[in-house]
Amino acid sequence: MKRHVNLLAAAAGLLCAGLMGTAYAQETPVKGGTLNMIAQPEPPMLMVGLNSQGPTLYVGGQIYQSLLTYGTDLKPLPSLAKSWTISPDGLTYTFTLQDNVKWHDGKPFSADDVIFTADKFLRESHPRWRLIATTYVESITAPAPNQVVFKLKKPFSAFLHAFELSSFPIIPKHIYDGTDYRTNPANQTPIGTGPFKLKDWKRGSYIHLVRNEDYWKPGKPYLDELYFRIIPDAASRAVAFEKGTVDVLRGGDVEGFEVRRLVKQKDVENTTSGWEAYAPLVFMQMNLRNQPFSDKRIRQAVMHAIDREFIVKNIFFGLGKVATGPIASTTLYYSKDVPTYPFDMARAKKLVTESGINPADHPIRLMPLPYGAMWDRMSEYVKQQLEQLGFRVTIQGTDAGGWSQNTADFNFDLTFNFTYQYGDPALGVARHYLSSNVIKGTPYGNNQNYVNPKVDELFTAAAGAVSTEDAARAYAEVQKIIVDDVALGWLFEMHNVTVNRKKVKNLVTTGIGLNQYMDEVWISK
Amino acid sequence: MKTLEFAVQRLSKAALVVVGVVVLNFLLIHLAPGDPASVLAGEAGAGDAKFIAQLRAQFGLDQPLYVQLWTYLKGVLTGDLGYSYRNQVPVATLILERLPATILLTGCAFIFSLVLGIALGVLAAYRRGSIIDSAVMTGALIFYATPLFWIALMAVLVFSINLDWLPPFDMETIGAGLTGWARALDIAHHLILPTVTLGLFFTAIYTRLTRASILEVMDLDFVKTARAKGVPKARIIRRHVLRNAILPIFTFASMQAGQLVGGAVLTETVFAWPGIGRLMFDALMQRDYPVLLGVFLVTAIVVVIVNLVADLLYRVVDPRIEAAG
Amino acid sequence: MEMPRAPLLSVQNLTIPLPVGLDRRYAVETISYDLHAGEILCVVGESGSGKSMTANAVMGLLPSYLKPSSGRILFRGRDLLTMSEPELERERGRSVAMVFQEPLSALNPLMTVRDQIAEVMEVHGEGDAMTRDQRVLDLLNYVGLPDPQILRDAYPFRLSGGQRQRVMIAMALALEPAMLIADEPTTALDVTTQAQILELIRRIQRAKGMGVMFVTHDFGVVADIADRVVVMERGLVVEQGTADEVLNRPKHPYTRRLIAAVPHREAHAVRAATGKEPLLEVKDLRKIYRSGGGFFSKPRVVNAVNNISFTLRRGETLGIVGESGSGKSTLGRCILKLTDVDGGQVLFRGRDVVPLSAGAFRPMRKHMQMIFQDPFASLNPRQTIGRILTDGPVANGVPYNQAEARARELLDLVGLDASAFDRYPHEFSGGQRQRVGIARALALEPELLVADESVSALDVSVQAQVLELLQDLQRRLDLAIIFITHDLRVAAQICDRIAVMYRGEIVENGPPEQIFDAPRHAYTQRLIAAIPGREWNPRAAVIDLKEKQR
Amino acid sequence: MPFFLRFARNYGALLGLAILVLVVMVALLAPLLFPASPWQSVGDPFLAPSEDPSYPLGTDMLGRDIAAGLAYGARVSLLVGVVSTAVAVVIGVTLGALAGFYGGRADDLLMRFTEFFQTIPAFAMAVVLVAIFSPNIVSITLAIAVVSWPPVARLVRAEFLSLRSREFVQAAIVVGQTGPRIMLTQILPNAISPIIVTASLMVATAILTESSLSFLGLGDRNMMSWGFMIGAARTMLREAWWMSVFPGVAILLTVLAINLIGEGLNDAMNPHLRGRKG
Repeated sequence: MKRHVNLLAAAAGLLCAGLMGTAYAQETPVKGGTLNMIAQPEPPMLMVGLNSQGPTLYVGGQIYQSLLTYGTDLKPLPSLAKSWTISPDGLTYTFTLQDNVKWHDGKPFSADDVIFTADKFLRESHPRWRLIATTYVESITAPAPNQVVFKLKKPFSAFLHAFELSSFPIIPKHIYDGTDYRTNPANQTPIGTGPFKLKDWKRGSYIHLVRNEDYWKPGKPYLDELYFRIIPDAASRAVAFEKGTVDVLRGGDVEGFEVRRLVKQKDVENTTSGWEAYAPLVFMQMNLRNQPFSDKRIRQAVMHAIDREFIVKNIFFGLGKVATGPIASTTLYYSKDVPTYPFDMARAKKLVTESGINPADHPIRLMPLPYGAMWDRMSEYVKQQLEQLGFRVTIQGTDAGGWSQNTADFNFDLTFNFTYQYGDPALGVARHYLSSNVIKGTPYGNNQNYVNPKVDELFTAAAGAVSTEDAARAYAEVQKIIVDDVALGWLFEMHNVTVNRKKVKNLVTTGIGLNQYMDEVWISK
Repeated sequence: MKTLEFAVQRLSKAALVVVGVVVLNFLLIHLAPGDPASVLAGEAGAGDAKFIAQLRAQFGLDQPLYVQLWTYLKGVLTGDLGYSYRNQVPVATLILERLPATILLTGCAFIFSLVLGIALGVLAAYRRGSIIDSAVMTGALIFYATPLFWIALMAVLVFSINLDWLPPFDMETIGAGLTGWARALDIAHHLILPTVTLGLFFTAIYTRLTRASILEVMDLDFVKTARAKGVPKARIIRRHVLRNAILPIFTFASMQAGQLVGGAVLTETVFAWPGIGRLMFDALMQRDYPVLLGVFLVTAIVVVIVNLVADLLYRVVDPRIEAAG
Repeated sequence: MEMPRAPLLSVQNLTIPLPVGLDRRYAVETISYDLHAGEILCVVGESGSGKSMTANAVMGLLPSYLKPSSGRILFRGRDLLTMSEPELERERGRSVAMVFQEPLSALNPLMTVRDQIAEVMEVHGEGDAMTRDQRVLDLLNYVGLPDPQILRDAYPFRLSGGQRQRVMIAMALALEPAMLIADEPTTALDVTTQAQILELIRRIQRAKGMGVMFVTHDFGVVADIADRVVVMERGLVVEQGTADEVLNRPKHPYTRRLIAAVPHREAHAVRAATGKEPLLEVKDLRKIYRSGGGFFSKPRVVNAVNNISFTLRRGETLGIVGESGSGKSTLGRCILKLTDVDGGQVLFRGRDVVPLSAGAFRPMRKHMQMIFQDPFASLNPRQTIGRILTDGPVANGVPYNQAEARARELLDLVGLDASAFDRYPHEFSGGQRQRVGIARALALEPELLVADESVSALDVSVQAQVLELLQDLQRRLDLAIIFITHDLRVAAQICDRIAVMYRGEIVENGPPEQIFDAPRHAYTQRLIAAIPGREWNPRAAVIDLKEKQR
Repeated sequence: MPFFLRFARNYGALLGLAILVLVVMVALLAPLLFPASPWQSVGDPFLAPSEDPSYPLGTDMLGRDIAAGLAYGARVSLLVGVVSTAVAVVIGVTLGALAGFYGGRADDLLMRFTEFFQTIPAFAMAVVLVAIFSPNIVSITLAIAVVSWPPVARLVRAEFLSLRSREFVQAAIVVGQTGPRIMLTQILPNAISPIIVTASLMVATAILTESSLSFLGLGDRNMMSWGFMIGAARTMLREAWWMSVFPGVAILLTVLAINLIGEGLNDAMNPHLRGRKG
């Protein structure tokens, strides 16, 4: 009975969509309207220079802007930088800035702000930029008010990919220079150059942004208001979309199976595009310091024991693609030519036997990533699979704090994590494998203690390559080695689905998806 | 003892309780494993030891525990509840922003459960042994045994999703720009489900207590006196039994006020209610200790105030208390 | 309308069955008696005799599990048992009123005196607010309450026991009912207050010509107040007649037994205890109770025991007599160190026990034992009699076998069957339990016994037996006894000397003859005058019985 | 024994006892009834009840048997309920007994301490304790115990306070028994029935609390529990109602049964209250 109704509704929806499609195929953007979205979880702050969590970037991305943005093919696109040039030796990068850009408080934006951001603010507060700046950057200068020049100490093939919003948001010098960045009251009243300004933020309820009338792109943005609503319960978020309270669901806003259901509604469209710059890759992290995971054969056995297709299909509701190695298939320098680990329990058991390790002697603590139901299911699944190999697995539940701390302190046997790749392996991939990155205190480094001088060498060579071909060759080789070593247990590439009402136009246009400022987005009436 | 004097004495005792609660919580929370600095560093995308040390120093986490406690207590005395590591806002601001929502929710649930519970309890006691009595008491037993979160889920399923009568979450229609009465009505509309869900468990408790209390009072001698005077049953219940029976319910209810906040953690999560219950849970998950402590402090103060008011009211209603001191 | 000679109330063949499983089938069985206008009918009996049952049946106040199965209760010729609830409600308060035993619990604690009295008139549609108010004042005046203007707005807890009972009576009189039922109305009161209330009831009864049904267990009260008497035993009326007939020429053996057991002062030979060494010397003993008190108010201070001194010798019985609040029980507790002492000395065999710590005093406890008031509360319901009797000796280092043998001896000594050893307290009657309590005290072979109201909770016949047992034991074991009681008659019966306590002090001290015949202190005089049934000599009534016993 | 007769006359209590016996049996026999681990995927995901006769209550999103989950969940619920109550009763009885028996300053101190715990909302405190000491069966049990002892302490204190002045206790002092001995042999046995009644109701509350914690994701991740099942299924309420309905009913029935038994015990242990029941 119910199925019939659904079919009818779907048919009607299709019909309507068809009609509307023909009627409005060539429509032009209209001004006005309110776009409702969800910020999940509620961001602690909107100052993207100090916090680069997903929700912060999602909301803060409408307020702050970076020098560059990236297409779905990861090609750099202009943002606050109008154009750029690279010297042939790969050591000098010159950016020309947009004209007539003003901060939300009316002060003009200039090259000084970029230099302050790069040399002071981010160098102090942004761990990734700090690493790049100290390793590669020789000097940053402004030959003209609308020009910024970065001189490098040595070539860095990924440099042009380091100017994305989460890596390099431009900070207003006149507000932050000379202050304690973290306690600056302006963190609560963010001042950016973006198309929208913060109107009010009712904590626990919503964040309200309004159109920036002085925006530097004439006639933009189209929208009047943005609401980011705080809805802590996943099921409630799905209901909110269904009832039309919100127009857009970002990947992760609702559970996978809800996505499956919601995209079938009429007037709804969805895309997995918009995550190319991040390309989140999910992996198991096995602590290589101790037995049994210090043994490569055990790690390989684990890979064979886990049906990654099952995980993608049944736990993540098809929202993903089995990973072949450390680099996501959408990231630059991805190579398919690596050893594979098909699901094969017999082979897994054989590898355990070959290793000579008695699994019962090595109880394993499995620490799930505390990010919600699907991650919990995955832990439960992995536990079952490993127990079939004879291991005794205990799930050690923690909250986000406990997880970060245990991982950062190397206090784990087996855990999960996922990594953003930021377009270029030098930015998001190498950090998990370089022996120099075995550092206590952060959960996002080489916490598993993978040490291989050959790999270190190849990563360094690739990053310092001046030509793309050199870099590609080095990356291809390193992928082979790492995959054979099972430095991490790569599970799958996450496909985050953006779901939106069809009336919302131009929503996902770049490789950073919804973090892209929405000055081109409009709502049809 | 005069009421004023009683109030002063009771206040000083209350202050002691609040301080005790603060110290207890402070020690408890700081004994726990889990370092807020590393959580924060983790969230910043990555972090190295130097960065974390810098954060620890900034938040005073490198100080010995007793120094931290002393600093905190000094702050509390001057109304400074500390600074939220994560939200980069003073804790007091954060809590004051959220408190009204929780007070509205728990207050409504409190009144709802008390009024309905007492009414049902009186009804059941008055009709003791009848079908009405059995129905009311069975209902009370069932709601007493049903998990709060489960009722919440079922209520959303039935009243929001299937019937579409009531909004399933939020405190008001966001962006509707309502003002005045329209806004109040809108909030009231949103308030129904969470209030009823949170209140049902307590309604069940009060129903059972009221019935038991009334039956107990009905066994007392003065009820016999009233009957011997020729007072009809309905009037006996109204004039003699009810007042005597309900006083202990009020006392109990005031002691339960704190438990409502506990229930609010669940209710606010399911109904996206922007209150301190959820703030507490979020703060806990993020190791945002100052917020956690602040929420407990404020809750303790609210509970203590409710108890105080209940005590004062009790003195007004029951003439015996003042004499007994 | 009515026939002049017809009784006001006529109970005819009333039978009320008890729920199955109790020790007897009927609460009352085919009982009949009449109450005429203008007379006081006393229904007297021991506990469980069913004496209150008819009173409650008349008012329709029986608990729901009791329903009369046969018989009639005719009030002015109409059967109350067949009346509907609304009809009964009309009669209650208007034609029949009732006064209860415990005036504190019988008054609503949350209503003022005025509201509670006015309510009677209100529910019967009598007068308006103004006239009712005036009537309340008149009534309060009439029952002799001081300052009615102020008192009417007081809550019951503010009043003394006697005042509360007066309020109850005022309430009962509000609509001038033809009949008043008083169910043990003076039992919870002190003897002097009791005398006043009895006097009040008599006065009102005479003035209004009411018929009064007065339920009591106390033959002294009966002697003071009754026109006619109904004696009940285990649900049956065993004898009825005029007060003179029943009190002075009782026919039924049960009545005779009861009357014989009424404590009465009789000359008994003063034993020569004077020559012996003092066992216990109390010097300037003081105990102060402090209550309340805060930052602003001074605590309330009560001198419960104020500079009390006396000496007690082996084989001697000292009676401590006083009304509630006189400090007599506190004195007993001070001597046994059950409570702290604020000053003075308690010399036991010459050694001051006051400064001793609880631990240091514990070994001395076996010499000083206590018999408690309530036979139901003084035995641990979860322990067998054997356990109760052996716990003490075992705690004092006696091997269990020895303690057990001694316990069995003691059971015999206090007149209980040896099988009691393995049974639990609830299997015994009040009197038997009190015997266990005595055996427990004796198990430690004490030299001093403190008996705190030890027979007050017992029915007279049982009381007499227990008193006899005590006297007997004292003679045989040469015990010193401090006998604390509110009942002068009891004290007079067994004590060698009596000390009268009033507000924490001993106001008079001497042999019973002196206290009774020549009381010197005004308070003692009041106390003696208030003893119910002073004019009546129960011994004379049952002289033949007594003689038969001897 | 009149106690059992009195208890048996209460049909509600008998019903409760029957349900509880059933739950206990299922919990004990879980490994026999369901030899596979409740975490093991055994069938297709999202099988509705009776869709496949092997899984009469259906399967969850990973194809795990709901019935097996219920059986193993019963173990956790009962274990946590009983053990946490036992711990709470031990703490509460100890503190309450000391406060009530010795009175004075000890009483003041202990009761003020109790008040601290009572001022903090119990559930909120349990959440915090479990979260900061990382969720596992021990921390959950202890956390529930830590938040539920104050009412026991108050009850026991009140009982001891009133029993202390009873004559048989005075008699025990007079015959020279020591304080601890009096507390244990004289007072405690007489205070035991309200403690038992309270404890039985606390077991029910503890089961509710455990399920609420699991629902919030603060359960022991290695043990199947009813609250966890509901928490995991809540987002799929519409697609797979059976995943949350059955564990919810299991909690409801168990808690209801224990409450009924508690009331039955109360009536049977306090016979003077019998007249009050309808």
